[in-house]
Amino acid sequence: MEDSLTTTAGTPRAPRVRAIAEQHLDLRGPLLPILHEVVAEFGHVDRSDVETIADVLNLSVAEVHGVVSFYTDFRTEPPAAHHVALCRGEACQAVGAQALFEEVTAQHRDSSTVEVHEVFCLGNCALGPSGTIDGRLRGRLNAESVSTAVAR
Amino acid sequence: MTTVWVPGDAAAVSVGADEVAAAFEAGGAIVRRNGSRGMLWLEPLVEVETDTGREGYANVRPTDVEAILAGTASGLGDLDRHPWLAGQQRVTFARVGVIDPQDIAAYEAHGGWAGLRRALGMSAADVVAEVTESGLRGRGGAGFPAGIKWKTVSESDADLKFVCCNFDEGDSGTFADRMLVEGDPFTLIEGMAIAAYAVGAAEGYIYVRSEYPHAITALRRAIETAYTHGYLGHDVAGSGMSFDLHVRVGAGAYICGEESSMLESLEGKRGEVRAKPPIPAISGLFGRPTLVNNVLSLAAVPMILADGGQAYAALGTGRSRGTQVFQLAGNIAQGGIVEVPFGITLGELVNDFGAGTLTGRPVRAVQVGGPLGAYLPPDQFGLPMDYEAFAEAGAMVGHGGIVVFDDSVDMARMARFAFEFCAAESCGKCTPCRIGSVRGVETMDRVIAGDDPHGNLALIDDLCNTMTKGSLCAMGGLTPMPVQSAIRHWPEDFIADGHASEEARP
Amino acid sequence: MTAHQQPVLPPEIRMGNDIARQFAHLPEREAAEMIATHLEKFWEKRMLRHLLTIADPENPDIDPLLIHAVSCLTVDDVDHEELLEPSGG
Amino acid sequence: MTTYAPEPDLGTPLGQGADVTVTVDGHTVTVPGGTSVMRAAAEAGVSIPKLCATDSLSAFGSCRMCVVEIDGARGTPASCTTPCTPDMVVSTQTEQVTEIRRGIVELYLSDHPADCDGCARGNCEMQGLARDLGASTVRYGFGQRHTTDLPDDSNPYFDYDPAACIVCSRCVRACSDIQGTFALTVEGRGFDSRITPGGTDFLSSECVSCGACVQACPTDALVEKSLVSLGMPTRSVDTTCAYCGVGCSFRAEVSEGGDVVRMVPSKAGGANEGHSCVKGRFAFGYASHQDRQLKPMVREKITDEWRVVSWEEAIAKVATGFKSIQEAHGRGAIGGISSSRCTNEEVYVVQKMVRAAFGNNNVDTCARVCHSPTGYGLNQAFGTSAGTQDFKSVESADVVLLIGANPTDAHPVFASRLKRRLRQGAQILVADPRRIDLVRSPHIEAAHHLPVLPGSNVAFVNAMAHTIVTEELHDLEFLSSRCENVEGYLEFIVRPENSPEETAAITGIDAETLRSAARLYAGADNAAIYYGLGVTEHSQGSTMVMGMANLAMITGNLGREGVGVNPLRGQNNVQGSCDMGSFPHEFPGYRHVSRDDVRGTYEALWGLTLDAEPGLRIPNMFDAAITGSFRGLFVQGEDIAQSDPNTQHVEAALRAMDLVVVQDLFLNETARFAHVFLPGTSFLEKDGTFTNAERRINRVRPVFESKTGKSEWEVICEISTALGYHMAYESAANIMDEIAATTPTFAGVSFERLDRDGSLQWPVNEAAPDGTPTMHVGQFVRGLGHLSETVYVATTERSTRRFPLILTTGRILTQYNVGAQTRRTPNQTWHPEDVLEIHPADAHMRGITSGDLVELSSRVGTTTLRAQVSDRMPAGVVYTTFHHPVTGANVVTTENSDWATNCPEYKVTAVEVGVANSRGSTGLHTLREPIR
Repeated sequence: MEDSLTTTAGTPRAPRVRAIAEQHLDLRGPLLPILHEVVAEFGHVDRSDVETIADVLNLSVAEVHGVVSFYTDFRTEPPAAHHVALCRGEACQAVGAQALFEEVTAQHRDSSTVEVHEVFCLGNCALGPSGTIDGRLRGRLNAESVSTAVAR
Repeated sequence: MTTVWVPGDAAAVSVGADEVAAAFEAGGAIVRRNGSRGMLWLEPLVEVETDTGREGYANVRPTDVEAILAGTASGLGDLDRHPWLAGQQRVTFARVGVIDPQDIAAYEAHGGWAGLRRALGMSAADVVAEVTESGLRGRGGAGFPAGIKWKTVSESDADLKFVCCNFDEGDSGTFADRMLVEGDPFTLIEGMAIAAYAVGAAEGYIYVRSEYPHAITALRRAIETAYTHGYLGHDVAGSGMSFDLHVRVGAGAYICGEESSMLESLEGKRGEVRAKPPIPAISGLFGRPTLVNNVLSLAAVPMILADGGQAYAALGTGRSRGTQVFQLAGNIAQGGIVEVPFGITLGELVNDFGAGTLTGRPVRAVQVGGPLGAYLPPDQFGLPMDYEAFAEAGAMVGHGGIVVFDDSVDMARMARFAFEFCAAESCGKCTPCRIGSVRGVETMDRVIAGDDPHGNLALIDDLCNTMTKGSLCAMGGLTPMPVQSAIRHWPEDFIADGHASEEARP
Repeated sequence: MTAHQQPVLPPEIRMGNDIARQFAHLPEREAAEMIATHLEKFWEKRMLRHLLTIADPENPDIDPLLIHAVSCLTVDDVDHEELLEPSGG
Repeated sequence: MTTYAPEPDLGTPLGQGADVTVTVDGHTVTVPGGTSVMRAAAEAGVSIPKLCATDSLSAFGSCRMCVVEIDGARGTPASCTTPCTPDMVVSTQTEQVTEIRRGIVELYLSDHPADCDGCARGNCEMQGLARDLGASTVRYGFGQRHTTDLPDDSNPYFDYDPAACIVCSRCVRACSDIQGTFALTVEGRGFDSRITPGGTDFLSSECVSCGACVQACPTDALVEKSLVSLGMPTRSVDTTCAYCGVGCSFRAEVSEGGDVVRMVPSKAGGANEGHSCVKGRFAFGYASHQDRQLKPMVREKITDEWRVVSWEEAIAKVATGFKSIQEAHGRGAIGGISSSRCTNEEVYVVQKMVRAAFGNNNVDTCARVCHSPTGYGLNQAFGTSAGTQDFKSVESADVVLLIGANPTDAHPVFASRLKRRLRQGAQILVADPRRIDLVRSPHIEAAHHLPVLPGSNVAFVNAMAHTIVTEELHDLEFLSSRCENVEGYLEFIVRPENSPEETAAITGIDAETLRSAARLYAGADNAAIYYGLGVTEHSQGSTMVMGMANLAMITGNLGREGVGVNPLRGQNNVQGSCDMGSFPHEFPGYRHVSRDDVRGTYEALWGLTLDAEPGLRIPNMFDAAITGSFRGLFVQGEDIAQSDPNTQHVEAALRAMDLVVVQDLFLNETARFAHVFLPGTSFLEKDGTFTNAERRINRVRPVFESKTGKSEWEVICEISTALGYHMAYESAANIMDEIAATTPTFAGVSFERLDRDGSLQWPVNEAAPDGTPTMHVGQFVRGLGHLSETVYVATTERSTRRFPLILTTGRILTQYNVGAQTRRTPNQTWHPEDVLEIHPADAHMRGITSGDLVELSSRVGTTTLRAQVSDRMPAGVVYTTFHHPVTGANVVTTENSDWATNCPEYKVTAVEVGVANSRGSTGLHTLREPIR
């Protein structure tokens, strides 16, 4: 995939990742902030990024790999165009989140442009079912309002 | 020109507050953004400044703006006198929803920095003593006396110490930390500065879950402002004390709300739970003595220092002193924040403040204290909110989250979900939690399918015993609590004949 | 491969020169005595004898200090007292 | 030899605090404070079930099998992570904890292959616990498995089967905490957690195949391939590794059929404390390799075919040949070379044969070409020829100055210890032309890399000392009380020509960097110097050793833990072979042949008169062979035709001799020039002792009978006897008794004592009955430490227009020296050929890219090898290893040597490099000619 080697601006990926990592070197325990920034810029963490970051931080590749694989935020595949995350926490389940999740998941099962994930709690537990659609928090969701928001 | 307050709180925004704010601006009003009053069922809850107070308007949509500005819409009256708020005793949340969270002058005008100033004039040991006297217990869930923890860190000898704020509020049904930070971030900053002074820490970290982008933005802005105004940095409030405060963002791992796993994550590692001892107060972040407290614990500190530990201790019941910020969530008519002294009953919270379910159907179950907390039936509504009383009832107050379910809930599904959540969020370090959670889901599936339900419930009981007694941390250790409470109180949901076998009853 | 090789000195001269250069910073007499002691302590007698026969003062490839040291050698009458120190190798 | 039982595992390390007394299941036990309840129980003889705990690692607390009840404490804490507190009362076998343990085992079994009863290991700790707890049924039915990954068999020595893995992380922790490589991690989280070498297979990962993970694994997930193919061992023998000078202790575990199943590092081993490297742990297969020549052979001319003969015939030929040479050309026309690969006892009898039966002192050892300057230099400075510390000492060092050594490749087990200390916060200064791994690798970063140019070591060490003295960082108290020639030295060292600024052009080290390094070294509470052949193999190797001794003396860094001057010896018994008198000027214990008292001792015991004059050193033997006065050579276990410099010269010398006798495992390069080949024994057949770099005398015990029918010392005795000097011993122990009786530093050493105590560090005598871990405490062996004026004298080997680059040589982790052993093992997988490392600018200028075949030429020879462009190299310097005879790196090295000891100047050769095919070469070959 093209963005595994270059940034959207066409600059090579590895030097950019190196620069990101180096910018964080004065922090204590800089790995998570670096990975966040790589995901923010490139959408995912590539294997080559793991190697670059390990080199800058003087960690082993295995260690960085282990950290990346622990946290759900550090995805290793490029994201789809639209991202729906629906809460399956108890508070949202109390107002129908489970059915909503199943319906929306089924609706986009074969979609290449919309990916649906579960999350556990967005801190919006009095206004459930909650979710984020392309990163934006929404409350009192139903299948219709999810569709409208995705289409927007 | 009319001044209107439109909450910038994530919950309000999630139901259209930004669009409403834009409409007010377009309509020529001066728009100010406050935190949420915590009356979430009314969001977006807009307040219009009048000579007599701030007139509230509930569930405002952009199309309502014209009428509100024209004075033709019907409002809720002066919000400060609204019975739902008037029935509370807001200490930690005193400023939330009232002021512009980023307005440091307003913060000071509403009593901000008084606690810090007083603390800086005292010896560190006296500050610790004040916190001890307040009876404050950790609001993150465990309820450990804050004073003891502070004292341990303050007496640990090290070249560098840390104060860490656990803002990884991952329990479903809890959102008080988020609302406090979004609605009054300087309170947390002040609390951390006081804590740093008391224990001798030079650096602080706030570990925020990445699911809280609004809070992260609010916190970063407020920290920058606090630096500009000299409340952080090399000379805190002119005292000569040096304190740097950093925000660190989690990455989608519930377990990082467990303090040792949070420390691992802050160090840039896999968020695996550490075995104790050593306790973080002696060997915490990067092996240094570290004070780890929850947002609400630290946010209570400025008031404790400003008004004295005794004033705080005067509130509450038994060994549960001060106020607790309860969060009403799930299937509830009036969901939101209720800050009251400990001792209020569960029923008062659910029925009086919460007004029953949103669907209007009878309440069947309430889960208190997050995904690891027990499910309680309405016949336990007389329980006072008190750490010890809850523990005695096989339940826990936890972080004060209360999730209400109506009579459509299938408790076997909820018990299964407890295992499923544990399987999804276990760090995987200890065996009972790592494997037990998945076996719990599988076994509960067999129960639900009617496959030897008695035998499988007996197996679940054995599994719960292994997890409770064998797990390394509360994740595996407490997952049995919702499971076993559900089986205990609603056996009919597990066994077709409506009766769980005797041996399966915990 | 021999095409690369430089004119080869007899090994005793090459090694003797190497030793001599290590002592060049000292006053000549002291240096010569120390070189001679080293040679007697570590060199086999036939090497010392060979060195004596080829140490031609006119030979520009021989370090003059080595020539001086050779004159201090008492090949057939090594002073054993000097050699009693343990040495390593 | 013992029947097979795994080494006991006490669960966690001991604590280090003040003693506490606790009661475990009614047994009272006293342990150091900080000791876990689990360990205390083990000390009291109570075994608590455990899976994630092992006594080589700190407690982790993940398996939860070890829960116990403690009076007055809440719940059921894990005994591994719970420290003992005074008067604690612990119950380890209550119904409650048994129930929890059964529940956990049932969970493990539910995620484990159903057929795991048949696993190769046979001592799977998990299965054992399940049996003990009677927890064999799994009520959970057919559920998910944590992984469906297939086994990874990419590593040549061990397999990883994720399905059998219980995710206890012992392997991950062993890799990080013990080995310090961090090649393993847990991937995923929760139930999905699985162990991976960083998301790839083992062979392509960062793994260095040290075996620590295999050692740590409690199940069959990580298991030696040999265990799968040979089955469980039935007996074990404690012995010592025969690779580098670290001298790791191993248990050789042997199958029913007599094959070595695996080498397991011993926790009791003083040098390794349970750790190992890829060579010692796995690369022992050469001992049974088909290439081994097991029968004596002779031939008249080196162009003849070999003829297998009886031992009697071979020995008779050796004796007759040597006698006739002596008759024709004199007593001094023959000599012998002993081997640092061989045992102390074997080396001792070789030097005895030369001195007594040959009647001369023409005995030398392969230490000549590696650490002879250490012997000379340390002897001059301190009065004895050995490193000052034990390896454990590094655990107390605050600053380590590493010079000309690459321990992660050449001394891996010591490197792991050093890295652990560095991770604890000690600092390291690396003086090496190459950017070696210790300059920067995961969790290790040198305070300074000092890229000292080959040949400039003395200028460098003088600049360090100059800085320390002129900045008044030196320890005047130590100097005045413990050293001599202080004024002379200080006057010398403060001269401007020794300043960092003046020497920068010589050393290539920036003056400010050097000053900063000097301050760090001088300012440390404990600063230690470790060094290798990058110090000794120079024209000023001996001077440099004295320079380092000076540095330690002026800063007072001698005579206690954590300090000192420490050579990292190349071979397993370099120290021992030097100790055993195999130098032409010294008897055992470093005593000059001219000493009448010493000669008197041996003359009385051996019953003859001994030569009082030094004999020939190895290079002198070659020179004398070429001039015709040296005509017969006995070579034991050293492949001089591959390992010694200037191969053409060595070969010419060998060709010139009338009788060359080679005793070795294999028909090596030297054997091409031999007339008699005597088969040698591998370390698995030897009975004796090796002495490692920390002067530790370790037992080597036979794992199987000699494949040649004789011990090597027996062969030497027979040759000696055939030559007319009767030599006989009952056993190797008997030889050690003679060594002890005649060598003061070995006075207290005997096999009996070693078998009882494990190992001893010499001197072992009346003054130090239990040996001497740290030398020169209070005073030096020679009395006052001697400060030498170490004047820098440039080598004559300089880069020229024709040979503009400098070649330096070294080792790589998986191969060993001339490769005779490792090339005959799967270690070839990692390093199948020698490569030439070259700086990108030098490569670019010559049109060289990585992988190209290049010609490497010096003024003495040319060879061909593959290039690897590497920014680890400084510009102007190229590097290669000498593990492969096909490369023959020594074809290009020269006759230059250390002025004092004639140790070859391997580390500095002026060379030129060019793409091979551009000069008409066609492939990878050497210019060495076939014999016929």
